[in-house]
Amino acid sequence: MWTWFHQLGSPKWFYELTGRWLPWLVAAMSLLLLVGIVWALLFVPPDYQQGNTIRIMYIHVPFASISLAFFPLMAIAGTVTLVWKIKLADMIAKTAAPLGAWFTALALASGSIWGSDIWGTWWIWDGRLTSMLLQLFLLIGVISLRSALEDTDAAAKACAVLSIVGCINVFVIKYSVDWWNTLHQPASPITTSGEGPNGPEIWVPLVIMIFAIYLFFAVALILSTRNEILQRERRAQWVQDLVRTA
Amino acid sequence: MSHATQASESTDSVTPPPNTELLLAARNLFCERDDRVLFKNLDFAVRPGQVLQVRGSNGSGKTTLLRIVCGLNDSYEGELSWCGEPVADVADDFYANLLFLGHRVGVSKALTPLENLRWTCTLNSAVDDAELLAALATVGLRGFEESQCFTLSAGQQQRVALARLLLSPARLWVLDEPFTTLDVRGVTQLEAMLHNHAAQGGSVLVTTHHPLNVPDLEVLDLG
Amino acid sequence: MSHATQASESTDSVTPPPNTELLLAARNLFCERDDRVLFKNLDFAVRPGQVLQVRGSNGSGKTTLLRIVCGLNDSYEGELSWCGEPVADVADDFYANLLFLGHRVGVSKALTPLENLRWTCTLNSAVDDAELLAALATVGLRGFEESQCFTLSAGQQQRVALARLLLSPARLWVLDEPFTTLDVRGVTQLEAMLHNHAAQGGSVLVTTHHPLNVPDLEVLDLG
Amino acid sequence: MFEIQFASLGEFFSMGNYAFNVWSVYALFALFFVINIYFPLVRRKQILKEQKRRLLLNAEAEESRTGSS
Amino acid sequence: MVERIDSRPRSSTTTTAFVATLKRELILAYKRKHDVVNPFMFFLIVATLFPIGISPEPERLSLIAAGALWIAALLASLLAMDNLYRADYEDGSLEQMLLSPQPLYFMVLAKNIGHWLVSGLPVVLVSPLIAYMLSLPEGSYMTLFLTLLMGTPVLSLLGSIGVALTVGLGSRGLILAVITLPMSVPVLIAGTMAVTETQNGASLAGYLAIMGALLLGTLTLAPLASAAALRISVS
Amino acid sequence: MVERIDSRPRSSTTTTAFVATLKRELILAYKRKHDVVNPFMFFLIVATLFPIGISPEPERLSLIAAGALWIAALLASLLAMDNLYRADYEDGSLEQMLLSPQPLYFMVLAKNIGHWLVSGLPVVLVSPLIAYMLSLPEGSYMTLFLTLLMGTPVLSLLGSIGVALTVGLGSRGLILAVITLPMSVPVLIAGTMAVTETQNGASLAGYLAIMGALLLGTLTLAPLASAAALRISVS
Ligand code: HEM
Ligand SMILES: Nc1ncnc2c1ncn2[C@@H]1O[C@H](COP(=O)(O)OP(=O)(O)OP(=O)(O)O)[C@@H](O)[C@H]1O
Ligand SMILES: Nc1ncnc2c1ncn2[C@@H]1O[C@H](COP(=O)(O)OP(=O)(O)OP(=O)(O)O)[C@@H](O)[C@H]1O
Ligand SMILES: [Mg+2]
Ligand SMILES: [Mg+2]
Repeated sequence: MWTWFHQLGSPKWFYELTGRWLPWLVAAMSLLLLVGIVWALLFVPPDYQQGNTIRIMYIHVPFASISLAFFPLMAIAGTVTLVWKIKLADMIAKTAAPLGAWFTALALASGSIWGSDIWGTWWIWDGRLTSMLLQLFLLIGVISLRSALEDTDAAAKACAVLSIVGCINVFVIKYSVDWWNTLHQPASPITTSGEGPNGPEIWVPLVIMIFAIYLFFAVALILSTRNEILQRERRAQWVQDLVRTA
Repeated sequence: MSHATQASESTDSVTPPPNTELLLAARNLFCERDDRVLFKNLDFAVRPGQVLQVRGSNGSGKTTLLRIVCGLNDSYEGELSWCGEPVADVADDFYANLLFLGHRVGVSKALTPLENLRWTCTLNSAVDDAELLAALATVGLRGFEESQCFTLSAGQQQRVALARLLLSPARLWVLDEPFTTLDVRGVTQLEAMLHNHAAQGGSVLVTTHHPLNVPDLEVLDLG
Repeated sequence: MSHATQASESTDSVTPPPNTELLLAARNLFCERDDRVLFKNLDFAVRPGQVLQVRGSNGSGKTTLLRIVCGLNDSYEGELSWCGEPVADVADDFYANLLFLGHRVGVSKALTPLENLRWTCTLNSAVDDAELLAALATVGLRGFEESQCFTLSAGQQQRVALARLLLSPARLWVLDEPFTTLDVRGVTQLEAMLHNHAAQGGSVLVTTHHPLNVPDLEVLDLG
Repeated sequence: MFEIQFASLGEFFSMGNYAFNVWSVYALFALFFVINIYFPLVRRKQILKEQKRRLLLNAEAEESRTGSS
Repeated sequence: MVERIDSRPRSSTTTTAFVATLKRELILAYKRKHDVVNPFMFFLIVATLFPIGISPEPERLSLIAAGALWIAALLASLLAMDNLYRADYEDGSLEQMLLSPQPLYFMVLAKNIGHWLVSGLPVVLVSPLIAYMLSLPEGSYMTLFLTLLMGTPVLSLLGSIGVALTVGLGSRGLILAVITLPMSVPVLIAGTMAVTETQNGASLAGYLAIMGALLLGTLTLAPLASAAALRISVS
Repeated sequence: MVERIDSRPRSSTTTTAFVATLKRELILAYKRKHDVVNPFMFFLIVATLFPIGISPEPERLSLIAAGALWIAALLASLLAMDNLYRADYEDGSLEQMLLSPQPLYFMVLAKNIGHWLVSGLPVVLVSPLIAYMLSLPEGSYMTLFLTLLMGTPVLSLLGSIGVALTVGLGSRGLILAVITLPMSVPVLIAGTMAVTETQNGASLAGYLAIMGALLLGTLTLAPLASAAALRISVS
């Protein structure tokens, strides 16, 4: 039974499968992105309070919500690495960390540009922002640990442990930071901004963008993971064949 | 330097006589570091009463092999068994019967030889101070029992670690270059200790670059 | 083990023949650590063309003596002279002509053998990369020039340090147990290097516990 | 629902005086896109090239070894 | 004489191994007295940086006192961690610990406890003095003391995971901080909020319950993670 | 073949040794990229501890911003120091440096400069961002940036003496902190005063002159002290 599981986790299998999927994924992503962005930029009515800055939401919200998925993803991959020693899981975890840092950074940047008008400042120590910032630090910690440990195997396992511990921590941090912030401050504009008119002309493009960014996430992850596979499996026969024909 | 595919002299797959029941057996070991195959299809076995010297040029993978045997390195493929069972299944018994001394011998510089020995021994078996002192005296550290180890010379620090050999109930000793920095008398003494352990039914897996003067020595050559 | 008061064979205070002009001379050295006298009234001298082995049991003070000679330890009494002048007066010339390899050989784990060698050599003399690569190949590290040193085996790291012997213009080599962790071929090669250096008029001060196969070896026994 | 919210291209670019905010976010997104989609593709080409060279070198080394011995 | 000294092996138990490891930790601390004195001194010095760097006026100080104390304690605990496994790693003692038949969990726990006793406890004990120097409002002393008492072990236990992960690295100090500090934020929040909110009349018990939960959680889970991390670092 | 490779010794000069050492330092930093990233990250993280631990309100933050930034920079510089000589001590490279015929002063200076370039400079460069996040009053940015630019090398040079003194000890991090932090207090005072006083209308030039004097003084004297300390530590 585990042989099946291992086969499922074999880099070759993943490489071939994603090779078949990629064109479709890329096509779907491009289409949705195109539709979403055009819609968001051209057709969405300006918000009665925020005016055209509402268009930032279509970048910000997808990125902010997806960036919360990275630690759970890395923790699951880490568990698989530690328990079943499946290399593919670590390759995914390895590429997920920097990608997650980019997602988080973009969520922070777009949020802070959005907020610069509403709050009149680029940055406030609001609960959600702070916990997002701390998540970015934790992700950079994982990347830093990975780059510091030279041995691939040791790095894989160490990062797996750190991701699992970090995943628990992300929740504790989020909880505690919200708690910390709500006692100090009135509710942040993030939560109040949901009060405006909320018709489908607002949320349909948002849903499209969320799907588009999810696809984007999948494509980016798959592309880097495939590179990682090519590098780590460079001595496998199938990679050598592939290189020769490429 | 690489590609060593020798089987040791001790893997006779004909039915072994009852007294040579295998203590440790490795089958089909394969290890690769940085694209260089250190060994492949490596089989060897250690019987009670055997001293097995692992030999090979620098970088041939002796240290790596020893650490694999001890479970300190898991970047290998193949099977390791202890008394006939896979090591993973009998880990408790295996570690209770294993004594490993690596390049870094496990002697804290800030502690005295006595304190060092007391702790490392307690990890495996109960010992009392009289025994510890006797062991330290045997390895030539009388008078240094209470000096902090960083004041000792390289050879004396090595001797602190070797004192454990006199106290441990472990059946399998795995020693990585235990002779470095020992003076001539120390070398003779350690050779006697190895022989003695084998004579009492224990086994030794040892690496060294120097000819080893131990009766019935067997050699595993990594090339 | 302690109390070593021998004078070496090489201190002939009769008028020396002109070609044996002394490179390094120690007079009346005395060293005590933790109330234990390691050596006293110790005299010895090193001529050009001489290989002098310092011998003694563990803890007899060999490392201490070598570090004193190099100026890395100043808890001693007595005089050290270089080409007839007190070392302190000719420090520049002395250090320009000294090559010391201690227990810790000065190989950075994070750098590659090439980078390591490039830096250590530049501290003393100008060298170019072709020479460095040739030296590394000579000590058997071809193919490892660009691996980081922490991936190398113990013996290979030692060899990185030994490559300096091929590049240095220093006349006096002071080597503390350079043979540890070297394999048999490495030992032969290093012995040849020592002999070669002496033959070209250099001198070597070396400690080791193993019999040294070098022609015209002289021995300083610390007991 | 599908009516363009801007009367002119100029108005579109000025985004009701939020040009900087809106466009910089979309620019960041574009940058991000390049970094995470385009760079991996470039890197892939690079990897394949490197490995091809390595394979050739290895094959040559192998040949010279068998040839000389 | 090279006979084995004792031929009847009496195997050790987990308890003896735990006690021996704890004892060893304390002996080591006793030998290197600076290990005990330093976290303490560091705490003092960092705490004095606040009046120097920010403001010496008691009114302004009293506003930042709780935060400053907690930040200083956090940093002191972090810096002290560096010693926890490093020397053992370098001289090979850690390998011996891993090869012991006794469960690593308890030995890690023993080391953690020993380490907190010599590095965390002194900081907690001296904290009221520093609190006075930083003009912490009267009435917050007890809260500060109790939360530090329960919070610093959590910091140690979390830090232990970070050190265990990085023990094989050359330059640990900072990477350790980068890994550990974000994880310590919840403790910092709970600690400082306890102080400020009880000043505003909130009851202490709730905060202590949270601290207690954090402590129990890390006490059971963190040594597991540390043990796993040590195995990874050594191999 | 065991012949010496080259029989015509061309001796190296102080300049080549200086350049080689500086280069080596930079290569080492490049290999261990985290050495560059971490001081920087540490600075960021410690800076975020202040709003969390003390107060997230911009008005209160702006009062402590300058002090918090300086304290964070001080600690980041201090922690980064740990790597300066330790690895070289442990693998014996330091002995080789001492035994070189070239003056130790210049090699120490090269190491210090290399180290500041990879650990101090990034902190200085990112400081305006953090200053914004901590609501530093407008108009103080330039002062902060310039004083940090001149102050962090002083901190590095002073720290270097501390590391050199403690390099042979087991637990460096803390003992180093205890030695170095008190020495760094003048820099902290000058730096924070420059920021607060220029807010009150004082001229920047005077403070820069003080900083410049501190920098020049340490640049010439500190490597001397470090070199002497290294000699002591190694023997
Ligand atoms: C640096 C600044 C900001 C950061 C780091 C940030 C971060 C986040 C995060 C983490 C989410 C959660 C996504 C989810 O739970 O699915 C989110 C959602 C959201 N943010 Fe932001 N945000 C920032 C600024 C803003 C600003 C200024 C606004 C608008 C005024 C805003 C509006 C929203 C909205 C409407 C959502 C989705 C609704 C919801 O999930 O509650 N954000 N943001
Ligand atoms: N820092 C120190 N403080 C006190 N005593 C010391 C110190 N260093 C060395 N000693 C003492 O000096 C003696 C000689 O040490 P040294 O290292 O010179 O011996 P050695 O001859 O090199 O031995 P080995 O063959 O084991 O290398 C030791 O017994 C030790 O007790
Ligand atoms: N962490 C590592 N990463 C990559 N390669 C490694 C690592 N450790 C060891 N190696 C490689 O494995 C080879 C064997 O090393 P090992 O230490 O086992 O040799 P050894 O036989 O013990 O040599 P020596 O006689 O010098 O001690 C080395 O050549 C080295 O290149
Ligand atoms: Mg070895
Ligand atoms: Mg010695």
